[in-house]
Amino acid sequence: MSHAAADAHLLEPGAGVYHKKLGMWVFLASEVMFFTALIGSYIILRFGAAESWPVPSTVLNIPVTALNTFILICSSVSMVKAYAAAVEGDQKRLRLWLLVTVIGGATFVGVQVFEYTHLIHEHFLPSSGLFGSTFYTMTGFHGFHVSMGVICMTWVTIQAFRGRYTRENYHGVEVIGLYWHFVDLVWIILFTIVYLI
Amino acid sequence: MESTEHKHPNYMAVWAVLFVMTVIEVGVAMLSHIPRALLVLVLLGLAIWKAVLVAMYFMHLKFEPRRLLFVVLAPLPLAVILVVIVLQEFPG
Amino acid sequence: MTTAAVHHEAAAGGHHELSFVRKYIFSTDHKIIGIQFLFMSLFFLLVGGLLAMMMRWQLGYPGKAVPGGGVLPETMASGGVILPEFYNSLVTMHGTFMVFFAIMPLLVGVYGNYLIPLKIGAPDMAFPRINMASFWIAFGAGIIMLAGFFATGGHAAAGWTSYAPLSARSDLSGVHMGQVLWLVGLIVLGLSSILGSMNYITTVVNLRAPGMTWFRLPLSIWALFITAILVLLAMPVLSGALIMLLFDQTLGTHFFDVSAGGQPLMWQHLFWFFGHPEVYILILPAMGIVSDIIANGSRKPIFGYHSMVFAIGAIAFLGWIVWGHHMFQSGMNPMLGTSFMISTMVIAVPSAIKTFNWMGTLWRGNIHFHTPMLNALAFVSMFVIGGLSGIFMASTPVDIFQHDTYFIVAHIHYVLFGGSLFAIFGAIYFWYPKMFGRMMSERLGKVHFVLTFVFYNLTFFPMHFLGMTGHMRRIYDPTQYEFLRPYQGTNRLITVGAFLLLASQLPFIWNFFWSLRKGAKAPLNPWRDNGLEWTVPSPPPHGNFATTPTVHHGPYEYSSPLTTDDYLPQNQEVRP
Amino acid sequence: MHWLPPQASTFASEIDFMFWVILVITGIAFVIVEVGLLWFVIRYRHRPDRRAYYTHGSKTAEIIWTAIPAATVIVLGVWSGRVWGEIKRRDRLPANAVRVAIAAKQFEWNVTYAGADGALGTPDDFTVRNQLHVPVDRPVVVDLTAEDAIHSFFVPVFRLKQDAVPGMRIPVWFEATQVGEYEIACAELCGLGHYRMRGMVHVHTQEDFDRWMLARAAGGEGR
Repeated sequence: MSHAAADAHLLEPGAGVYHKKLGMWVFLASEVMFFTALIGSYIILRFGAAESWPVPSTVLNIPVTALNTFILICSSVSMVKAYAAAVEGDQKRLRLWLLVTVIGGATFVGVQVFEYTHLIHEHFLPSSGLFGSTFYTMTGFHGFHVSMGVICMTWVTIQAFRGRYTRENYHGVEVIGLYWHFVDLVWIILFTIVYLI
Repeated sequence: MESTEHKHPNYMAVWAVLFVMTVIEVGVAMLSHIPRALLVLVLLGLAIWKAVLVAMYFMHLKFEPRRLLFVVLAPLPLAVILVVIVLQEFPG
Repeated sequence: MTTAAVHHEAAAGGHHELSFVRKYIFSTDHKIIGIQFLFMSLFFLLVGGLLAMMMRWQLGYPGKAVPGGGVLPETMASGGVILPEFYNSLVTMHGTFMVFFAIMPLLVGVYGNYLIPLKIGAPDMAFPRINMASFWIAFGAGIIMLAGFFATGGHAAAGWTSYAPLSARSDLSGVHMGQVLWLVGLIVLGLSSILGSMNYITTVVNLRAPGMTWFRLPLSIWALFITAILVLLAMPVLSGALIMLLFDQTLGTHFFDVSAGGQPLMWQHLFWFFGHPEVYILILPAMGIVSDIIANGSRKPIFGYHSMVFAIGAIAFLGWIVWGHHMFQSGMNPMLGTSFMISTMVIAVPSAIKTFNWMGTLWRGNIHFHTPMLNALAFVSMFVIGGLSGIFMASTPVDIFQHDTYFIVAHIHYVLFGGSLFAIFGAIYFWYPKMFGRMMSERLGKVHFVLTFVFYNLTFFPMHFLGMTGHMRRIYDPTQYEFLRPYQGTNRLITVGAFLLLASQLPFIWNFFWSLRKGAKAPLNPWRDNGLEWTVPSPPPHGNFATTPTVHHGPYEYSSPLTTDDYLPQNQEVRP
Repeated sequence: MHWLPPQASTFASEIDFMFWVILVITGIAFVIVEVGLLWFVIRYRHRPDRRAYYTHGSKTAEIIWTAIPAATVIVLGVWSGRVWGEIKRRDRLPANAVRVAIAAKQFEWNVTYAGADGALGTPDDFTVRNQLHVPVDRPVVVDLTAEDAIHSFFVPVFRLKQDAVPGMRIPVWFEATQVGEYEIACAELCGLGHYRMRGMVHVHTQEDFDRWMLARAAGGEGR
């Protein structure tokens, strides 16, 4: 089977986007439901239960996390800049922005580890009531997603340095970007409902 | 192909808006004297607005075929159904 | 086309020779992966069946040693007599294996993989490597699940629904490691299912051959597509719930722990929010496959194709708002119960539509009784019983009495065995020649069918009567209760039926393995079917189609006036 | 052989009646489908000279067999909702009922009676294991709780079943109509001894019940 024949029906029926992008969006739909289970349980346990909930700022360090939020948003911007560079075929800027993104993501995870160590040191554990349970489960799984993202992003960056992505072939960058922004988006929600409310 | 269909939006402007909104959020959260219901409403509103900005511009949903929007929106009603119905169960 | 380089993984892998390992073990070919799923899930079907036999023995002959039970370790059976703790593990693992490792992979893993690309005219799945990963992840999950039997404290014993807090606290169930392995196994399986369904959805949306419009898709593909959506959105909710339960069990979190404000009922809500769509995941593909086989066997277009599609869609949509009907007696707010009851009643309608449309297909047909058709007919007649018995439990007041009795056990088995499993047998007979290039023996197939049909009914029909007496499910020894003692004869009858039912599978096993080597060579289109899969050699080569087919017709153009033959393949152009 | 157990509560006959009505309705549907299937399968079996009738369906037929089941299930639904509300709605518990509390735990039912003052939560309450004593022809409200796992309070002759959930207090009521002794079963898998979590309901005449209550409240056996 020739590639031309395979490509012919790529664009005929279908969603009008290429496979990997559609696949990633479909996967993200699934991720929405995963976080719905975790965040939904948090909402149910916190707002449905009669027991009082500790004020988050008395337990958690809001300024540090606000800074961390800022770092993650910045890495989202650098990601989208990398994508724009890839589309334009600008190899130098592509590599630069990807590197910035990887560093941003790694920093976020690092700060989270620091935050966890600090909290555990202060005896705030997953077993510390419903707040501890939900806090560590939600932020932990978000952190896990960021870590996975950093690993994949590192791989994409290495590929970029090898010159894999061109003006014609930027799909890898776009698809990992979608995942990255999604993880950012989840954090935006988590930061608000876990730390601020 | 797809890349030429739209010009890149001004990503730095989006970033600036996100930054300002985060600052506002933290600021609002630190105000202690506003009613709690209002606080929750404002914070949630800001968070959702930020999330929509990220989806629309960074994930360029705004520039994708309309059909893709179905994929993205499909889980949202389910999420709402789940949480709202189970909350009926435990009216705190 | 400038993006060709990126897409080459979706196209055929080319003609170069692959090593044995790449070709049959770590294969990215959807057909090999489908066959791998077939062997794995048939194995788990057998395991689940054997577990059921031990349960049945204990129920029919409580306190008597299982024949050959001496080989079981003392922690499971004392002198061959099953212990209550092992019985609870049997209950749990029979359900878990059958639902997650037999029926679900048989329908979605095997036929989703095998049929989707072939029937839509695609060279392979959209993501062949993810497809391979999805099989091996499921395989790993199966190993983890089996490992639980060897864990100290025995395997998980809180039922396949694992209601918290019994499943969350090892001091209540006496099981810790087994429960942890159960949870991890299901989380891993969930990942496999999510990756698989992502692949199916992308493939069906993006890889249909030219002319294969949405309303020319065979119903089997429609059903598998909708099922993939259900898996995609339901499975992660289960994963989330399982993770919380795992943390309760291992990290000391309090999600379902009342003493710290946790909510045991939240587990049930999350579980059934997944669990009800799961019920449709287990039956929709079977309905699709049966629709294909019935149209073929009747040599007639399916009756009301569009309403069949809309019925699948309606079931899938309504399936999200009926989960509470598993929880009528759970302590859930009774007002919520009423709304769940109404939506449950409504969901009976699309099932009724489908049944009548199958009958409409048979009406004025020219019915051939090949083994797949016999199994498909059994599906319709047995699914009707399962569907109708559902109405008893849907009616909230009747459910007060019937809930958690053998009535529900009968109901679930009429749907999952009488429904799904007969469809699976039909599918195996129907697509075996495509998969292996040889026919299965029709005579043995009919013997297998008749025996299975008879003993299946002998086993499960009397369970309705037991349910009427109030016989609880999941009890180790029914003779503990005075009100159940008069019905012990019925229990024994069911046990005899169950053993005969297992024995009836011997002709199938023989037929399956014997035909692999000795079966008659399959002709190109043995069932004279319209599907695109029959336009290529059996088994099809890597890449499936030599040239991408163009589709000209819907899938069920049997006995069409356009041709003198009684079938019209989807890719065959007819010039008037 | 009688399959449904004897009826010993006010709503047992109503539930059984619904059961039979649904059995008749589903029975008719069952016969129509199975006889139809069998008839078509025999009548239209393959014959060498036969050609199937080429049709894609009939709107009229489909509307009919959508509308009839839809109407039937909706009627059943509305009827069920009414009966369900009578039995299980927590804001419609009968007044002047005898109140007892049952705490389920692995693997027993602990029944707490109000004692002489007729009120629960007072010092003269007393608890009896696995024995529920109630007067005949008077509504009884049971406050159901669980101490460890989820259990399910099931009295077949009353057609009553309700899960007992840790952390929840769920009221259920019944009114016994027959004096006698009946079994209580646990209907929700609750662990190792689930199968032997058995109790008894003793339905007395009002006089017998009062006598029993006085004897126990005075500190008789079984405290």
